[in-house]
Amino acid sequence: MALKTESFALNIGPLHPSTHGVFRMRAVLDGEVIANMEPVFGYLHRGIEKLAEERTYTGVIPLTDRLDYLASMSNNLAYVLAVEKLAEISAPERATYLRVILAELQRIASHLIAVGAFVNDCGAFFTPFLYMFREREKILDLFEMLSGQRLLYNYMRIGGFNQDIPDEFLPALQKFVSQMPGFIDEYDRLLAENEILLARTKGVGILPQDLAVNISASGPVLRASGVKWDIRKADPYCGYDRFEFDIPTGTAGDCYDRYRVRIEEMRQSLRIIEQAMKQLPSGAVKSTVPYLVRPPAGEAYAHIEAPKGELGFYLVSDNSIAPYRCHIRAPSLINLTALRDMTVGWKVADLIVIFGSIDITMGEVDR
Amino acid sequence: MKFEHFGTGIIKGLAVTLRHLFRKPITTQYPEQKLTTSRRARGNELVWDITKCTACGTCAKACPQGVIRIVTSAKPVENRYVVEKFEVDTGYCIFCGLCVEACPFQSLLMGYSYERAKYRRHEVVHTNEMLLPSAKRPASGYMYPKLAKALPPQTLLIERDEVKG
Amino acid sequence: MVLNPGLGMEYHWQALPPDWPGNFWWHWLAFSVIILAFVLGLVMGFIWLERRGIGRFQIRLGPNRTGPFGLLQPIADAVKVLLKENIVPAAADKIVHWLAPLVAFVPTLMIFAVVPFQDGALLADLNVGVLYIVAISSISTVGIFMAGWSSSNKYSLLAAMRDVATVVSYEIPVVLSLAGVVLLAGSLSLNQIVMAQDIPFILLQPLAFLLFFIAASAEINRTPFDLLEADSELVAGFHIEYSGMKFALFYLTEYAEALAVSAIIATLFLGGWRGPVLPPWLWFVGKVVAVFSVMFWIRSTLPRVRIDQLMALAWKFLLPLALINLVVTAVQVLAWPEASLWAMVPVNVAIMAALVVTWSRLLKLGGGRVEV
Amino acid sequence: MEIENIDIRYPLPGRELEIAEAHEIEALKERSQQPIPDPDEWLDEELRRNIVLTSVDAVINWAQRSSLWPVICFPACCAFELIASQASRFDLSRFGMEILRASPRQADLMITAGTLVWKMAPQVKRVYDQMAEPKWVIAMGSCGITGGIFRSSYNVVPGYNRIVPVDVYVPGCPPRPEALLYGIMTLHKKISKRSITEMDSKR
Amino acid sequence: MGLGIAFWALAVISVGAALTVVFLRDVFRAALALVLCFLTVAGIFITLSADFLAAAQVLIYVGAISILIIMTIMLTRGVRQGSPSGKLRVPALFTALLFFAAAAFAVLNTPWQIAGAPPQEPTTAALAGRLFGEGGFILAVEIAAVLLLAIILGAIVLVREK
Amino acid sequence: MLVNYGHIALFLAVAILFTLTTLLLPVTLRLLKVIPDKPNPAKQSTFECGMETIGKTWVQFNFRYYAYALVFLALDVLVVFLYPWAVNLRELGYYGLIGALILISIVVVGYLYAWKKKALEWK
Amino acid sequence: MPVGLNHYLVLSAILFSIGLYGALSKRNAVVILMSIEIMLNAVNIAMVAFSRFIVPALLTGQVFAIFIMVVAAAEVTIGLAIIIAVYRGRETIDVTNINLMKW
Ligand code: SF4
Ligand code: SF4
Ligand code: SF4
Repeated sequence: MALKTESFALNIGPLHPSTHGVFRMRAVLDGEVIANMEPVFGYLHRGIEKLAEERTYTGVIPLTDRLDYLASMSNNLAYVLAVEKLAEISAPERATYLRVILAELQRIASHLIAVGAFVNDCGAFFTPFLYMFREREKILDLFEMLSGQRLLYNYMRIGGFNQDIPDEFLPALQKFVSQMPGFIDEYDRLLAENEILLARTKGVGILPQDLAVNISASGPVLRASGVKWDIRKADPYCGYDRFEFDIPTGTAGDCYDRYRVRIEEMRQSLRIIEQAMKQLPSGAVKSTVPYLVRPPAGEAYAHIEAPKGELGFYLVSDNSIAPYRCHIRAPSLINLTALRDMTVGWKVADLIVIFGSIDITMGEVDR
Repeated sequence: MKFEHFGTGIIKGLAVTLRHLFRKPITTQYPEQKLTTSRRARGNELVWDITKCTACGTCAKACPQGVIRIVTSAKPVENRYVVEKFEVDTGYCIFCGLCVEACPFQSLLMGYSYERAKYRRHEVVHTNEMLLPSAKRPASGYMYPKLAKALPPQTLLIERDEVKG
Repeated sequence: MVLNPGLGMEYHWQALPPDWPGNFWWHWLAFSVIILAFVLGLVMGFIWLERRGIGRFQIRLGPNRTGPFGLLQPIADAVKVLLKENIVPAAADKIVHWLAPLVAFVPTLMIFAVVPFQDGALLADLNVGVLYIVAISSISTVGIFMAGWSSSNKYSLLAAMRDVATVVSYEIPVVLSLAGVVLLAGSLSLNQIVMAQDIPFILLQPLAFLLFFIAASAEINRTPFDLLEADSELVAGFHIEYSGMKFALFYLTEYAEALAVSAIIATLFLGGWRGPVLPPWLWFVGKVVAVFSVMFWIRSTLPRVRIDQLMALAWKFLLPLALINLVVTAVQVLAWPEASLWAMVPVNVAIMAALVVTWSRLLKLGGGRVEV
Repeated sequence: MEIENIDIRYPLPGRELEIAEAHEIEALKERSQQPIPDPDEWLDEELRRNIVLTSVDAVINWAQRSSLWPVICFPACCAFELIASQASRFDLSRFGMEILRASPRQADLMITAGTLVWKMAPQVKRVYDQMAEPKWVIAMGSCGITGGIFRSSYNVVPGYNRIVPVDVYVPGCPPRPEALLYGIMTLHKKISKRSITEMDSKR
Repeated sequence: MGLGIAFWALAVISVGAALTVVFLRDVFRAALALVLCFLTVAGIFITLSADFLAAAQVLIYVGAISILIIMTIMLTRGVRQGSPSGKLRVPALFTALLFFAAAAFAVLNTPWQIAGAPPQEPTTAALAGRLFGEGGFILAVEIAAVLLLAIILGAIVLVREK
Repeated sequence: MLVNYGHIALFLAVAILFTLTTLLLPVTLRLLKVIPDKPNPAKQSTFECGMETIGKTWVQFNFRYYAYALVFLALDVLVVFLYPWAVNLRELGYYGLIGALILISIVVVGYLYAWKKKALEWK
Repeated sequence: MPVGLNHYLVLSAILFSIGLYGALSKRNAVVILMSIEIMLNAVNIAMVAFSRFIVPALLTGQVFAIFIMVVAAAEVTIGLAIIIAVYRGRETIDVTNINLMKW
């Protein structure tokens, strides 16, 4: 209706229940419809990249924990891979397999939060979220068993791990892996065919394939748009080529596809964990690394498929005990680039849903 | 997937929640029931054994935060420097455990307990005596497998929540 | 004292024993206060029940440390809220801001004046009972609108607009689906409708029940239609700027409305206070609690719909079906006045199933967005 | 879905908004060089109260501590331990705290779950200011207490007590949910010491 | 006597509300006063034993018309700038007073034939008989339906975008 | 019948009294200095996710459901006709039924027209 | 003095006059509509009062009142639709500024 009403600017965030932290969107609304939208970053800019320059290589690991705090293990992995590449250290076989297991567990944990929060953004009253949180708690238990912390593990070290896994870890993991598919089926029953969820997400926030590639999106956001791209397959690290798994992709690139892709990825991760558990060799978990790592001058880039997409660490060394420069390719930030294109023309409620479907962590966006 | 049948998805979802109604809540009622933390728990404090400490300062150097402040006596006594002040600001420490990993004399350990909320900012700074191990301040087995063995096994949710989905 | 001597009015009330103490008006005043207390008590109970119930749905415990089983939790909340500071935003329209909770809360309470808690235990057995309920409840949306508008906050303004949209869409389905019941009972008086229910009308009017349940939950903004206070979108919705007791009144209104809808459903569709063995009022409360439990069961399961879907549902699904239901019922009433009620049950259930399925197929409501 | 005839510009250009924000941040930075002292002067003193007042106090304090509604303030990692304590396993709702209010007007408690950076500080301060009295603050995590691992960063507020008075400090990075619960119970103890005669003053 | 109290109270409130509608500058508040006015008129219907009509009044006027009016206020500019009076204020006042004088004079000087019979109760069923029964106003009802049809069509034509 | 409305008036009075008490009790308590009252400019400003509001807070809204409202009003009036009819249908018999059916169908024509013209669409 | 027909009629006249004044003097089209609603309500009161006091058994006045409500609804709907239409074209609802001939 071409009524000459005013459009008005509205702050959504930073202190908004469903902005996953402190993201701020300056939206111009025309009634309920988004006429324009501008993301404002920086409400959690903690200067991780800068701080990394004044710490020893080992001392940076706690910092990377706090990057995407829902996937600390993945961040640790990406970072230690980069340092290992830089210093030409290789981790023992057992450590490599363990890293795969932990990274995949972490992916499940992160996707659980992503899906749960996403359904919450659609307006469900916490129930799916809490069910998923329950499973995440189980994973956190496992991680706590390894590292002593529930959220920020600081468990990986350059060249392996700081301690070996305790004896009770593998049985517990086995139990988890055998139970988890049942729970995923339960989520599917709860959500996948729910008419309201379908109505809210199908066809909403479509990210076309070419746009997704153009903004260099990665992770489930990219795969939901139908691009079969996964670093675990494209550039295998940690011996991912030894495992058999599929890359789920979507077709439409809408919010529902992103949700489905995440659910499917959890199943695939379980597959990987099972295989890795079977093949897990014994031996040391840490190769001999000097106490203070002092890589030769040079640069290295290592990337992994973190739960949210391609997480890369670019390190420059000047042969001192601290990185000269550390740059992080944060998938959350880059996936967010598409937000404006996806939301303009949709309603406020859709904005929240679309935003939730991208799944970001502010710690990674603002660093 | 087919979405032919109107309302069935909603009914399925309702069935799932209804089934959960009859499951046992997984809640741990904290002050009365406590979860046993991991044997390697990194609790919210450090435990420091004054008898073993040689005031070498490795921990302070290893700490990425610079949390640990060590003041030693100016002169060695019996070939040893006496620690006059060993101070950890738990409000600043991030409990990463790097200092524990670094200590060559096994005199610094992660604490096992976590109930350390305080009313005042200065109360969260732990100094000498406050850091010593005691019954109320057990040390955890972080980096010390022998200690870990002695601790009770961790409560796992997966053991408790047996119901299969 | 007689209200209107010239008109020869007579009143018939069976509510309380005739030796009720004191003067006539005092008696009714006391009765009003009792009803008010009863309603407030039930509302408090509902708040507790919902928090505990949702807790159990979410495999946790819910409030259990305040009093036995956490029963005192609503009271603690009430006392706390009473002692909160009262903030009125400088930019707000102050008079409207203060009046809004009143306008929202009082009409909701007024609904209970005509609800029979047991045989004859109602304040006023109005001849236009059902219409009275429908009419009076439309006032409280004005209150909510006032709240949203006067706060001078864009979020609450959005909520106010959504309020209007909901009212505009759902008033008609509510009223039309109730008309089916009225047709069967041949009266608007709630007590007489209860008396007419030899078998609960939910069996005779399953479609009307379904439509009314959906439409009424939308009208009182229960999940999945809680767009007014959609906290994941509008932060807190229309009461975003309300604090202290004013906020508490809105909170109460929300639950009082839920109670009202449950009571209406119990009365009109579930046979009200009628039932064997147990005392009537217990039956009534039991039915109300059952309906409310279904409400929070739904709340704990479903996501929220979007505003245009909300309206599409009302206009393209509920309204036509309500009209069809009305006509079908009218024909039934006239064509088989003598037919046994039980015989009509399967017929009506079949009609409902057929209508719902065809209609949703027709509009492809099931899959994807509601593209109707 | 196309949009026509609609002014998609902001009422103020983005640049001006940002400049205004920067000024606000600088002003706040200027004002918060020193930590706000902990509101604890009255904690240790023993109150002499008569019996009536004592029981009234008991009721009021019981009510206030039994229904602490936290405001949403979830900047960073600690938020997920806060959410974990809301979730089924630890279940804050046992304390009557599951009602997370997004609007500060209706909240009583601010749990500062995460790192505060200067850009965010004015917002947090405003939310704190907008909370209705009586209100409490729990500084959760090292970041809440001192800025934690990020304290040496150029952009991080060294502790929430620079901008809001903090009632309880909960160390940890992040504190376990139990540690947070312990902090909340510590706060309960503090609330129990309030007295109606002095409610008007900040305590 | 109760009736008398009710009448006077309702009358005073309704006149006050009506005056507020006319004299208040803030259009939104004026609309709220209008709601109050409608409600009191419903009350007056009740004192006249027309309970169905009272409910209909609340349903239509409060539930629908005032919502529509509020909506229009929101949609159009100038809520705050209010509703200024036009140049015609003084003549309008004069006309209104004149009308009132004439009407009051006529009312008070007509010898109404008051019927002593009690009012019809209950009204709903009786109204149905009058509206839909044989020999009732069924034709008028159908015409009303046509009117409703006309307003739907007309309104949609008017509101639709060109 | 009227006495019933007397009761309702009574209940209305009680309800209003109760609500007013709950609204005014905090005001009284504030005067007694039990409830704190510390206004400050920030507290009285608008809450918009922690930011200051951009532009005016009262805006003219473009809501796109005006056509719904117009149809709604017409249907609301229809309901007023249908209720007495529904109450008394048994006595009115088929004459009343047919009359009402004509009534409904005429209005439904308008409703269908609105549907057809996409007035029931949120544009 | 018991309340009788005259009371109601005079009340009706008062409300009608107020509405008349508003309708004539106001410039905001919405307020004019509101005033007209008051006038219609006043008429309704008179109708019902006549019905109640003169032909209590017949309810003709009430039937008329229902029809007046129908008309009122129609009037409001069309009136507001026109306001919207005019507003869309001219961005004002001030009747003195609306020159329909030019529109
Ligand atoms: S735990 Fe980490 S931050 Fe704390 S003192 Fe040890 S090394 Fe420093
Ligand atoms: S490293 Fe160990 S021995 Fe050396 S100062 Fe630290 S605690 Fe003492
Ligand atoms: S204290 Fe630790 S966990 Fe908490 S926000 Fe700071 S860095 Fe994150």
